[in-house]
Amino acid sequence: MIIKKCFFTFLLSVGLLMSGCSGRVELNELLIVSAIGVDIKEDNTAVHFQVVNAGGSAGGQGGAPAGASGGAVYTYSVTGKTVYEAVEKASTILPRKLLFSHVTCIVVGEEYARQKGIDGLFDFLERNHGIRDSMLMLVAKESTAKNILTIYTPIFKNPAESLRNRVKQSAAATGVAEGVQEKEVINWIHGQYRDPVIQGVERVEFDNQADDTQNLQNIDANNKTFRITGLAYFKKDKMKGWYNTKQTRGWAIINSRAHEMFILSHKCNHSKGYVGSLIKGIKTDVTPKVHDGQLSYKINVKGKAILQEVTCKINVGSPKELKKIEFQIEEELTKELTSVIDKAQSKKLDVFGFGKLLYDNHPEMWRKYKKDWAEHFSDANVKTTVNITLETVGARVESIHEQ
Amino acid sequence: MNHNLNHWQLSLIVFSFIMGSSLLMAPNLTSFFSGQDAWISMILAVIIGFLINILWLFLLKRYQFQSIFALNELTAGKIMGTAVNITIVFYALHLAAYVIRNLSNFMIANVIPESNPWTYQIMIILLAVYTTYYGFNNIARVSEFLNPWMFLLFIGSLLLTINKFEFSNLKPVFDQKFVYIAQGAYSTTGFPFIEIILLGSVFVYVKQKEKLTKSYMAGLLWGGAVLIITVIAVVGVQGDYMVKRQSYPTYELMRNISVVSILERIEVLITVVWIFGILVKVVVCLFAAVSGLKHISGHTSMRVFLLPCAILIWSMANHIHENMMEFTDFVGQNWTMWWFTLYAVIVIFLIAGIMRGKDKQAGT
Amino acid sequence: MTHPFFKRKRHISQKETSRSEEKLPVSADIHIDLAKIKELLGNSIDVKVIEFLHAPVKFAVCYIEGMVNKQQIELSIFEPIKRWQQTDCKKKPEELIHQLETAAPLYTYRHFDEITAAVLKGHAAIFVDRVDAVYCLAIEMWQARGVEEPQSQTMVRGPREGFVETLQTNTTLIRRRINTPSLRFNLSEVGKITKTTVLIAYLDGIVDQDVLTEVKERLKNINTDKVFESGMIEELIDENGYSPFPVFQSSERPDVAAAALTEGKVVIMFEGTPFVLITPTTFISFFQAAEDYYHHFDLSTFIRLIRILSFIISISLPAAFIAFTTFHHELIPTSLLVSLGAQREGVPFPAFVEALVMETIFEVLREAGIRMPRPIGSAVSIVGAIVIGESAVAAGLVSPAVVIVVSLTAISSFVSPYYGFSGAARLLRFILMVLAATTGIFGMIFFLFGLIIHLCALTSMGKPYFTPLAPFQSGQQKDSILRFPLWWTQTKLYSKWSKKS
Amino acid sequence: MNNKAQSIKYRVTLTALWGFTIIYTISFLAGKQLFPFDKWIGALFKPVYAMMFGG
Repeated sequence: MIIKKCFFTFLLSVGLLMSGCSGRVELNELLIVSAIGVDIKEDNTAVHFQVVNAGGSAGGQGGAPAGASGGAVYTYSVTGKTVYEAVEKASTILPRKLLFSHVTCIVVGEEYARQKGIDGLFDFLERNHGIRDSMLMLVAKESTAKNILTIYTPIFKNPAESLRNRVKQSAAATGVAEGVQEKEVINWIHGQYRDPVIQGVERVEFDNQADDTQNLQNIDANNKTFRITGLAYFKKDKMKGWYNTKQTRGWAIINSRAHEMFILSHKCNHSKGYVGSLIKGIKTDVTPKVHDGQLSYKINVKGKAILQEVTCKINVGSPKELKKIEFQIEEELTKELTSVIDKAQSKKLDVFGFGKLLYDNHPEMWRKYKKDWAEHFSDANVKTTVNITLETVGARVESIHEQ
Repeated sequence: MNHNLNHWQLSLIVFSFIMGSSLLMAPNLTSFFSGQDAWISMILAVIIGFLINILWLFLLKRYQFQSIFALNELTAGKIMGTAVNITIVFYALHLAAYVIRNLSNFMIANVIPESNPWTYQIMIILLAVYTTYYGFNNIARVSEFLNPWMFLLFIGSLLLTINKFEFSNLKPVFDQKFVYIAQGAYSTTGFPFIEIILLGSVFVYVKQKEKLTKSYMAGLLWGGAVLIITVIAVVGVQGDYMVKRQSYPTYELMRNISVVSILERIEVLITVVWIFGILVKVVVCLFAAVSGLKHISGHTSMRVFLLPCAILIWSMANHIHENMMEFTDFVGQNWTMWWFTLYAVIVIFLIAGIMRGKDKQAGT
Repeated sequence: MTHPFFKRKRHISQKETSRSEEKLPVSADIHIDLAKIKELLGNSIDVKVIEFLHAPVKFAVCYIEGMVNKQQIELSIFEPIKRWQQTDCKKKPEELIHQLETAAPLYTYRHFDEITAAVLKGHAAIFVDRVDAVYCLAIEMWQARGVEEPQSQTMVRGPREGFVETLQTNTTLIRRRINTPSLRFNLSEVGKITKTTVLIAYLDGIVDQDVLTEVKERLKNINTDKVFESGMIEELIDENGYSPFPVFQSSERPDVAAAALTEGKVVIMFEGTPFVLITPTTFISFFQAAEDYYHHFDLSTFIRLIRILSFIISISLPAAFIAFTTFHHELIPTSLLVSLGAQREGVPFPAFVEALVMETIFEVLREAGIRMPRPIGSAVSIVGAIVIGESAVAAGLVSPAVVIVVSLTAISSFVSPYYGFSGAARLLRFILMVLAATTGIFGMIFFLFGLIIHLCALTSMGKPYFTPLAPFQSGQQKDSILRFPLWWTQTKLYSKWSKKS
Repeated sequence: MNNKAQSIKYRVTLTALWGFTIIYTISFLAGKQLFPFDKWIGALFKPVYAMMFGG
């Protein structure tokens, strides 16, 4: 019995020793990667790791020992044939081990997306157990990822975090709530026979000074911030072009991504001025129909509007006028929808997942169309109906312009 | 060593056994063949499993729920019976080895890749030996205490993913050919619904035999229901393409949880549920093996066999397959038939025994 | 091979050692007897023998100084006997003893071993010439502490009485709370040298007979020289020798003991200690303070949940901290991770060493706090505050987060109403820390399952320790983790409720 | 462990079990596959599987 007991104790200690604390990394042996950037560099892949300098980020904390200072983040750039090669090479220039589990976003340079295609990234990102599939994907508009990742932003010490928050904040303007996640892109390209879109990001004013910490002292914030722009559309994994803001919003509505949206209607009852409103609770319903071999889609959009601003002479108090405003908003939205649909159909890129929709509802038709889906998609007849109800006029009834 | 358990504890053991290691594997195994119709495969597997177990229980009931080892000797004669018993012992050890390998595979692939798989294997085997040492009653009590928590934890985390659920991921329904659906069901039938016949070595210790069938089936159906729900949730949230891509889709599913910023990244919780299921499964296997050996040897205690069995399980877990893909491939293709063969052999002997009137001798 | 991992062999009773003193009979000659008793008690200075060898009927009184009521000796022995001796009538020695004027019980012994035992207990032995017997008068009285508020188990609302070292007082305290004739105190004796009196208290008719016989059996099987405190007995009759969890509840509160008796438990009481043992015990009963029943049920339930939470914290918080910061960085929210990382900049030790050192320092401080002489108290607390406080952080030895973790753990470990129970948490914490430092969260899961297996395997006097959680007893859930309102169970509503289920 | 008088059956079983365990463990530690159970089982059931689902 004693032998048995000793044996099990032995086994347990062997088990513990064997693990030998393998896989154990102290916090001060780690570099928290907050964002990854990918650029093309002479046919190779340049990977940028934006890493958090914990001492600099959490500065001002009582406990932090002196000496921990410097910028909040640093960006390392490494070039390699593949992402993994770059990561491997990075280990020679990095002072600590990279921790990938807190990557919030991956920024792809426009060049890279156009020439190499984004497919090459996914395998490493998915196979690594630390990286989350749910991180944001962004394309650096007319720029490189490096330009985006080498910027010190005010308010947020960590630009990656600031980027993520910006995506959230801009949801009402661009319509794309929660951004576009990496796993969605994978699923779109490979799982749903659909052409992906990825949100774009650009520097508001290009200024080299923004790379410097000193610049944070400057009160002017515009030269050190990003702007979330329209969507970049892809054909499979190669980037093809950009949607403007209007088209982006159209895309968001069709894909039920828009939770809230600002609308500025230009026509204002024949007088000068604008009517601005916030649309909430947007519900989109897309139904495919096949009639006599002709494919058609019906897009039904419903929503509630809240009046935000009136700068022209309308009688906000009268229900009739409100109906007019509703109608104007509907018109605006329809314009946005048709604009993006036209563009997608002319480029023959199914960015809406219409193919998947057809498959869901009429799998047998889908099999028929699958071969040259791009053609069928561009020939499809798309009808849109928008139905907006003005729910409230806000905290004020009459506008100043009425008097 | 106290082996007694009541019918409620039996239900929970069956539930954990079913849910156990299949929790992480079932979505991938089914979806690999049947795509978005994986849940139909799963339902099919549960139904087949149900029928298989109903027959099994019906036959055992005719024999007053004697231990399967004793029944084999009774129905197949001394020599053949012993041969079948040795086979059962081997099956049990083999299954335990697989389950443990499965655990270490998972830990290495997803949780701590830098670590040594042996650590996890030795630890879980030690736990299994520790509880088996006290008799089956111990694991029954442990599962009685932990199961409700595990269930809550699992259901709770599933609920947290519900905001990401999209019905379009499950559409179109019945699009796959029936062969594929059946193929998806095939792998999940053996694993875990036929494996559970190892619990036949425990029935003799159940206190209220008249409630046994009902509670066993209840446990089985609950476990099956949880598996079905898991498959639906996994496919519904991630889409079948992503499920096929991932090694452990249920774990990936939990990575999607983000409700408030503190309830992010809690996927490790699902590991607790899963490891508990694995523990129960290994204990049942180990118990079946040692009680089989006890029966064969005619010894009074089963503790002597624990140590060699534990070592054998450990070396088998490492040695039987060289890498993870070979393992997955083997489980996907041969597992169900391999277990069904054992099931069929025992069932044929039992039926033959009934025809020869042997069931009257049992228990008297 | 029949004894489990953490169970050692029960004590096998050895042959009753034959008593060293021979059964010496008392002779009729008082001189021989007195010489004998002096020899037996070794002429110790506290043994007083007062001789009246010139009286018409010779007699002597023997007692131990400080253990008898001197006044009573004067009033009830000497005074009446003197009066009787002075009368003229013929006196028979046998009549002497009838002259005593006392209510104390009187025993007649004929052997010296009985007499010495009685004298040592505080009886006064009366030797009479020409009588071959010795009378022992039970007029014991010694200096005892008065009934005070219990020190180790304090409460806001509830009786302020605590047990004292005197068994007699203690039985009274229980008797006063349970006015039923079925209350029994069974006497037994433990310790070959100390011969400590042990009482087994139970309520006849309610008590679980298996437990009662088990307790008696085990007490009988003890083979030891000395017993001074209930803790020693606890270890001697414990069946799970290697488990850190106490399987006896020790309490110095008479209301707790009385409540245990009414629940059919057995209470073991000792001479010389205010702590009594309650058995059988369950795991959950260590989270139940007597006060729970004196407060409103919702508050009590809440407090019980807090106690369980703090038990979990006190076991696992440092380990969880180690596991999260060294293995599972992905589980910590990014901003927290960054700030933890900032704190760790420049800390030379791994998180495990950091936590281990701080935990050890805390344990040292705690021990010093208990042992040190009172006047030095403030000095230790000042130093302690400096050691586990700001200075250690400022010196860059540990990170502030570890200080928070360790102090939270320390505070949590004080919450349990039973001191011995938090000891289990203190020990297990270190094991868990090692596991967490080697295998991360998996080690913690491993530990958790191992712990539950262990708890499920434990028994207290043959009864499952982890009940009513496992095996699950739905009937007992009314007072386990939650405390249901008393009116649910103890008024008419209860009968309705129980009929339904 | 074996100091009690045991029946022959018990000794045979225990010896066989230990023997197999030791041989298997040694073969594992030496990296030699003496008992390729998976190959045997695979050979047995591959045809059945192929018949059911067409490879």
